[in-house]
Amino acid sequence: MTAQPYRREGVTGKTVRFRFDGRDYEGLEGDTLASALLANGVRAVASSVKLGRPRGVYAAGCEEPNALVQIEEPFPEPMLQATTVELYDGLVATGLPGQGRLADRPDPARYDAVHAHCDVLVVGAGPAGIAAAGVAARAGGRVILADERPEPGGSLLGTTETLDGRPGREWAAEEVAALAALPEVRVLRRTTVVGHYDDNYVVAVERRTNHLGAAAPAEMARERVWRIRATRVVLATGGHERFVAFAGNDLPGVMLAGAARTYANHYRVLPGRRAVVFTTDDSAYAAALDLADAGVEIAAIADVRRAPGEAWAARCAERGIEVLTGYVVTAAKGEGEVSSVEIGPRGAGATREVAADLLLVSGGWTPVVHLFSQAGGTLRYDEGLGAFTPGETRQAVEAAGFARGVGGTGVRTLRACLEDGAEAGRRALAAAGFAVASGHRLPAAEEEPTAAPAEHLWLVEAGDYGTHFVDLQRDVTVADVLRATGAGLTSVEHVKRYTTAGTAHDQGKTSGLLTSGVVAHALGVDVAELGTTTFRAPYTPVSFAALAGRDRGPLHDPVRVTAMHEWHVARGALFENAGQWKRPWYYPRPGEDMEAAVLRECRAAREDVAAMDASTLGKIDVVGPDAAVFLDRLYTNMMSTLKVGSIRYGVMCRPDGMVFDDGTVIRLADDRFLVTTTTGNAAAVLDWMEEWLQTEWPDLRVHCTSVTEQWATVALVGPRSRAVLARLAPGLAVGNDSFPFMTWRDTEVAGIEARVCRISFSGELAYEINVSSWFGLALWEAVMASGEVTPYGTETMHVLRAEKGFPIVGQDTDGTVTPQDLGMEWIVSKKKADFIGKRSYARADTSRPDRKHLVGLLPEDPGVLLPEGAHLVETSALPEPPVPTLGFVTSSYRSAALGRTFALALVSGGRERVGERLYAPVGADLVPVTVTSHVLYDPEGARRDG
Amino acid sequence: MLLIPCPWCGPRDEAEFHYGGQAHVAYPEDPAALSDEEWARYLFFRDNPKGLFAERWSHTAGCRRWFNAVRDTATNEIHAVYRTGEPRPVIA
Amino acid sequence: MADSVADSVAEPAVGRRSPAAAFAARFEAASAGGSLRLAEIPFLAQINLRVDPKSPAAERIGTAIGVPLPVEPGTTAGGGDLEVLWLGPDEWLVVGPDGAARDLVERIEEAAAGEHVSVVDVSAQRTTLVVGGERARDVLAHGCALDLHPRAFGPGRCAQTMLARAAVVLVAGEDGFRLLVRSSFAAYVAEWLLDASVEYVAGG
Amino acid sequence: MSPGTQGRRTPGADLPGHPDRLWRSAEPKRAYDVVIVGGGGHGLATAYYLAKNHGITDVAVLERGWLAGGNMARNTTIIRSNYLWDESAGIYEHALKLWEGLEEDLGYPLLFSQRGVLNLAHSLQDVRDSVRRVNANRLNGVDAEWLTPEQVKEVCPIVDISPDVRYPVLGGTYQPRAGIAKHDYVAWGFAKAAADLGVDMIEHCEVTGLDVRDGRVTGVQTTRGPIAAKKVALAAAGHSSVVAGYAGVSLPLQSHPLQALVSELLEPVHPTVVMSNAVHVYVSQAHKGELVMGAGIDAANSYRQRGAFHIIERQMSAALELFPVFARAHVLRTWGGVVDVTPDASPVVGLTPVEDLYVNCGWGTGGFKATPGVGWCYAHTVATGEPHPLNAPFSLDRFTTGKLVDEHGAAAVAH
Repeated sequence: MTAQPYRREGVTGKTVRFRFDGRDYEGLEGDTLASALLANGVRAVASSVKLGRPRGVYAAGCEEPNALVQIEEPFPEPMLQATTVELYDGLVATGLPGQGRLADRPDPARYDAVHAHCDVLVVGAGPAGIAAAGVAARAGGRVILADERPEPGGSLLGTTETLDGRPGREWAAEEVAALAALPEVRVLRRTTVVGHYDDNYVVAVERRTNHLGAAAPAEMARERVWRIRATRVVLATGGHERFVAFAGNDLPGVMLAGAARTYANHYRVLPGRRAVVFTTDDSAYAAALDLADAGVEIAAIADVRRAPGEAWAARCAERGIEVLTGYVVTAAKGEGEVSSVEIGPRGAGATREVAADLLLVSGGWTPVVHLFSQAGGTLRYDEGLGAFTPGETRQAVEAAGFARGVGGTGVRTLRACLEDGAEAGRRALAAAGFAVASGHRLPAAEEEPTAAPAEHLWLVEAGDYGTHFVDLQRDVTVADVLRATGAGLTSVEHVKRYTTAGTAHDQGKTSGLLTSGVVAHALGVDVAELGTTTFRAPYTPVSFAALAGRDRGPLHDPVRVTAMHEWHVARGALFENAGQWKRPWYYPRPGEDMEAAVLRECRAAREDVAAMDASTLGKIDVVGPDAAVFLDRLYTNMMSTLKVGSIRYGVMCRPDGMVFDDGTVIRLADDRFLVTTTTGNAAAVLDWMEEWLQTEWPDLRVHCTSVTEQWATVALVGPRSRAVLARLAPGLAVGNDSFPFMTWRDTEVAGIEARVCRISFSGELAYEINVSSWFGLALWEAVMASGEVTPYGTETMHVLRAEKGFPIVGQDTDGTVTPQDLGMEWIVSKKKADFIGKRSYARADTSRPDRKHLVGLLPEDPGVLLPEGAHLVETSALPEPPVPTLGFVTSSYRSAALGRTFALALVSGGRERVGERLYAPVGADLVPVTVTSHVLYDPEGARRDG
Repeated sequence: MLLIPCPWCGPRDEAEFHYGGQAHVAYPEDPAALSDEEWARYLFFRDNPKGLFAERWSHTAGCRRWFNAVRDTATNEIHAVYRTGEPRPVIA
Repeated sequence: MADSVADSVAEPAVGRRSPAAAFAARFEAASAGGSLRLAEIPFLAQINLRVDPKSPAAERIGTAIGVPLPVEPGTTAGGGDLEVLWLGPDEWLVVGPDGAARDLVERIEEAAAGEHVSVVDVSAQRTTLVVGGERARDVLAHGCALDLHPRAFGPGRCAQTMLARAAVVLVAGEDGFRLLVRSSFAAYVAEWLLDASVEYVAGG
Repeated sequence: MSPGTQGRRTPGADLPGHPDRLWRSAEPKRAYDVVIVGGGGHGLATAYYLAKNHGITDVAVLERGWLAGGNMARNTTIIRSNYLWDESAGIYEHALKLWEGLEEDLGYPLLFSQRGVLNLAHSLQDVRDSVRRVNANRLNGVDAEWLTPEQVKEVCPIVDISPDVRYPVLGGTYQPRAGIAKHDYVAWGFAKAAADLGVDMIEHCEVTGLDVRDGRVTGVQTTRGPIAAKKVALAAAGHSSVVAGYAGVSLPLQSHPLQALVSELLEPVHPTVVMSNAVHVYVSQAHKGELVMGAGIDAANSYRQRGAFHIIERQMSAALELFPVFARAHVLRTWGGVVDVTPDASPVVGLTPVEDLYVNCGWGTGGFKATPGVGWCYAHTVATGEPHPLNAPFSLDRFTTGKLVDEHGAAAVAH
């Protein structure tokens, strides 16, 4: 291990040890992986995706196109930019050849999300952002200031500028600390605003523990998604420097001038020893001078302009730095990294080669308008800047500082940015409804030289454009762009897709405008007219896990349970997901498989007594003088004729006539009904009722209230159910005459106030006992106490009802089935003038005789169980496809009561086919089956009275 | 995530609402009197403009009231909300 | 009116179990640090009331229970041991102490005097969870999109909204928030709250 | 080269390039035999088959933006034919058969990869519906298998099939011939082939009106002037309602944003395509290595090519339930398209009440896979004035008769 040869002299700090590409290095606390690699003289960090060319650090932030790394330890993470990875002890990383690698083990980290609200959200804690936040916060606004870096300051971090006579970064740190101390201000560090959605819904991602490495506390979310709703947004997002397309502009050692300046000033690292500077504006001069101060020899400045800023030229002259005006870099040269730079007059003329290990490039600065564009804002081309700047938007958002192109020359001026930020903060807070006093004091900035106009140069002309890179990460060159335009493509979007420019990890932050410029150059049109590609969220890549947050595992979707759930769990029930509910599926005894358990449970229900937790059924209290009229309109059958004390089964359809839900309706009073729904449709039916009441029939005096969880329900089934109930409810006359089928009684069961309904979904004598769900477990335990009642689950319930031909909505129907198809002509009222769905039965297709009908199927071999979902055909041998299907099996079971297998199926013209033999292709076989009525068990209904 | 101003509860996140499609489509007075074409029109055909659209929303996670909104489907800007039964406001 | 669905049950001494009963110990542990308080308040009486706010019945009901029905959306009104939560423009939840449901239903129905109202005992439909302490807002903000700042949602405010994936009635009090959670969702919400609290509890 | 980067694979190196000549954006002529409104995949395929199968080459494809810049450029490129109903299987299987010879036919590398598509089942009803669909597919000659969770794991080892997740994988259907292709290449392949046969590609030409005289369409109004046409074929996807409205034709469509996203380039981990309608995830790994994922549609109508963020969050939590290894992959880019959805989740392809005006729309979230099939059938319909037998079931009048082809009810295969 060597000392850090490129670290500036006299720098001290806490040493951090890391490993890169299999070698151990040391860096300093505060480094990024990129700055630490540079400090150690590592030039080639990664290799390019298509051409395999070596690539080095090009930038100093999230715009980095080249230095892509794979994190190996503490936990594998694919493709990060070395420029945004904060260094920590124990970091192990490798350079990437274009593809990252996922971990092969589960990520142990925690991720979460949080909602936040503010009057003003300021994005970016550079000079403009801090000024904006300062004005808004001190006037009492609720302010969120978010910045992607570990420390505030933005562009100040890379310069040697002073404010109020001290280094700009110190001012930034103190001012932001002061703001953070205000009660209504939240400062989010390491937080990138990645998306700007409708109505100022702004999404940011905070990286909370990455920089701690293995020391990250497990209970702390590694990344946090901030879902911010802001009254106003100020985008103080600054700018990204762009480069110029010339030969070899991808070689390690070529670097954006502003980035080099940041490495020298902020990270105290020299990105090289001897540099050539290639610029199109004044900004690179400051970089050159700072680097010279830091000890980098500036071999020459090639300025494409004839007239650079005079003050800058003078300062260079003072230091003996050669400034070549009207010059361009024609090539960066070297084996694997820059060793010399070829420069020459623009256009034509003798070139010369200058020895250098560093080539600083500034092709101008592009305002970061991603979020503004995402917010739906238009962009306009600014001639002075040579870039697109924010235009109009309907959202309450504005850009400030360099993000707005302040200055208009492409060179950021500190004082203008501070003032612009303060103005934006004032406007934003006033628009949010605050009275804002003027007179916020801004720190004093040094006098800055007046910038000379920039010249917008996209590419250095040459004969061969094979190494004039436009998108470094996607290995797209000017030659590729020319090939695309040569193929006939005239839109930037097409060229992007033809070449893949702008689609990489950096999403074209440095290359987007350059691509437009080169395309415009190739087509001979104006960049302004050509436009740019669309800016899409996220601004920087976001981990999948951060987006998933805590909605994982058991919290992925609510698990809904009944009051009796603990009992089912304790009894070893297996559960079925029924929507969000967990319902007991069956209760296997030791050694039993599902088939044995279900046959046993069925037998108990048919021959003895069994009970099911039916609490999940939806229950809706429908009350009002017009309740009966209302239900008559919703159900296909008549509900207004139902007597108080009685119960009726009903079917609801959609206006298209297809079955939507079914259940029972209990009449509690003249003006009061209790409606039950299927488990899955409880919410949908309540919404359905409210929709019709509120939007179509506001004249009906009806109120609906969900009472699904008010009640716990036990279905007590079987010939001995009456005896069990009689014992539990001594006050209830349980005889068939005093408590007939399809009636209900209020009573006490096991000492608990209860409503008992005599209804049956199995054809057996059965009761549903309803109690307050607080007593659900108590009731269940009382029912089970004697040990004579067999608990059963949904599978047995399905078998029992199928034996009776009762359909299950969603299993025996699929949204294309009418009540008539189900053999329920009897439930479709002929008397009512209208009900929802009625008109549709007169349509051509709903009256076809060959519609699919619900029928029973008996496999000729009574031991053969048809798969649910098997289809039916007419012939005993399959012809070549396509073979028309006659229908399919919706339910299929082994029946203890029938002593054989059976199925329900929807079969074309099925009721006319009863007695016919059909065939079900199952695997390679054709299983012969006989069509029967769908009611297979006790068709006379002899058992329901016990 | 739109911020939808419920006429009762005030602005709430879109996720609290259920969308109900085009507003002011009344259930026919007498469906039996309609031709199949007219009935099909009621069942399946709804306006789908690019621009201002009067539509229904229900604040299902809040007050459970249905109401109408005029929204620009090209920009998602909500120009007005109004209660069921009220006429569609004129948007300049 | 014949017997009401609403009739609350009698109060046998044993056998009642509240939906979040199994979480009592974990709530207590999470509350030990002092920065957060999680608890269930079981068995509160809750009556869902639907009535036209402009009707004489609405006024009579307010008088009968001693609390005028709050008509400003998202507000609560209290009096004695009762609190009335605005749920919708013609819908309220009357919350009272354990055991008060039957009496409340009777008083309200009597006051309605045959006018079209809906009075439903929903005491067991939802249970009440307390989220209090200085980190209460932080915990809720992980799953609640409402602005819970005291300026926007201070004491006296209530809202039906979502907490993570569950519908809740959220009530702001002087000492924190109460969440009225559907019974079948109680375990989910409890697990969610405990999970959301991990960082705050660990950090003290 | 540095020691760290030498000798490594360059994963982008083996991708095919594009031809040096694609098409030249044409100036509109005053009149055409056929004007196709919409230069997306369907419009381009229709133009190609009009020229190739029917010898009709006096055709203009009008595109309001850049060619194939709508849903064709925004979809997740899944190709399969395992639809539930016979009518759907007919047209999608026809398309899949064309896909199998399309690279050769167009002379363009489409990166068509028959890596199979898995549709996962997460509930007992999902299982029933899936088995029903597999059996229907087999009768229709569509390759389909039902896989147990263990077999799912064999096909795609990164799927979490443990029973402990919230909605465990109970199995899945698998169509081995299904797969993906590169959407831009497909569009450009059709565009180049059609242009080579004489079709005019007219970009940045928005149709602003349809000329209808005596119940017959006679031409279109555009931002680049009027263009007369003997026949006009609409293929405008999400904007179909708007364009058809110019001729007074209403369509049973609602337009919604649909989102998709990609990750960074990753080493191969995902060998097939996995779709899970129950939890709204569909994901594949494209040729360069990026994960391509689709999300659900926004509930509300909108023509903004931008969806809401919570849809992405929801989708991602579902995706990580299935694929825990994706945790630290990154979303590079999300985008949205505008899809036109019909009441039965099946398309409308055929004649309209206006003579010589044809419509092809309502493909919702599933239009890409149908591209060659519908191009073929729609070209037949336009050329002959009669629906091709494969698109006849998808006529507008099914909404009147009630003979819908409901593809979201039982099979939940909306994508």
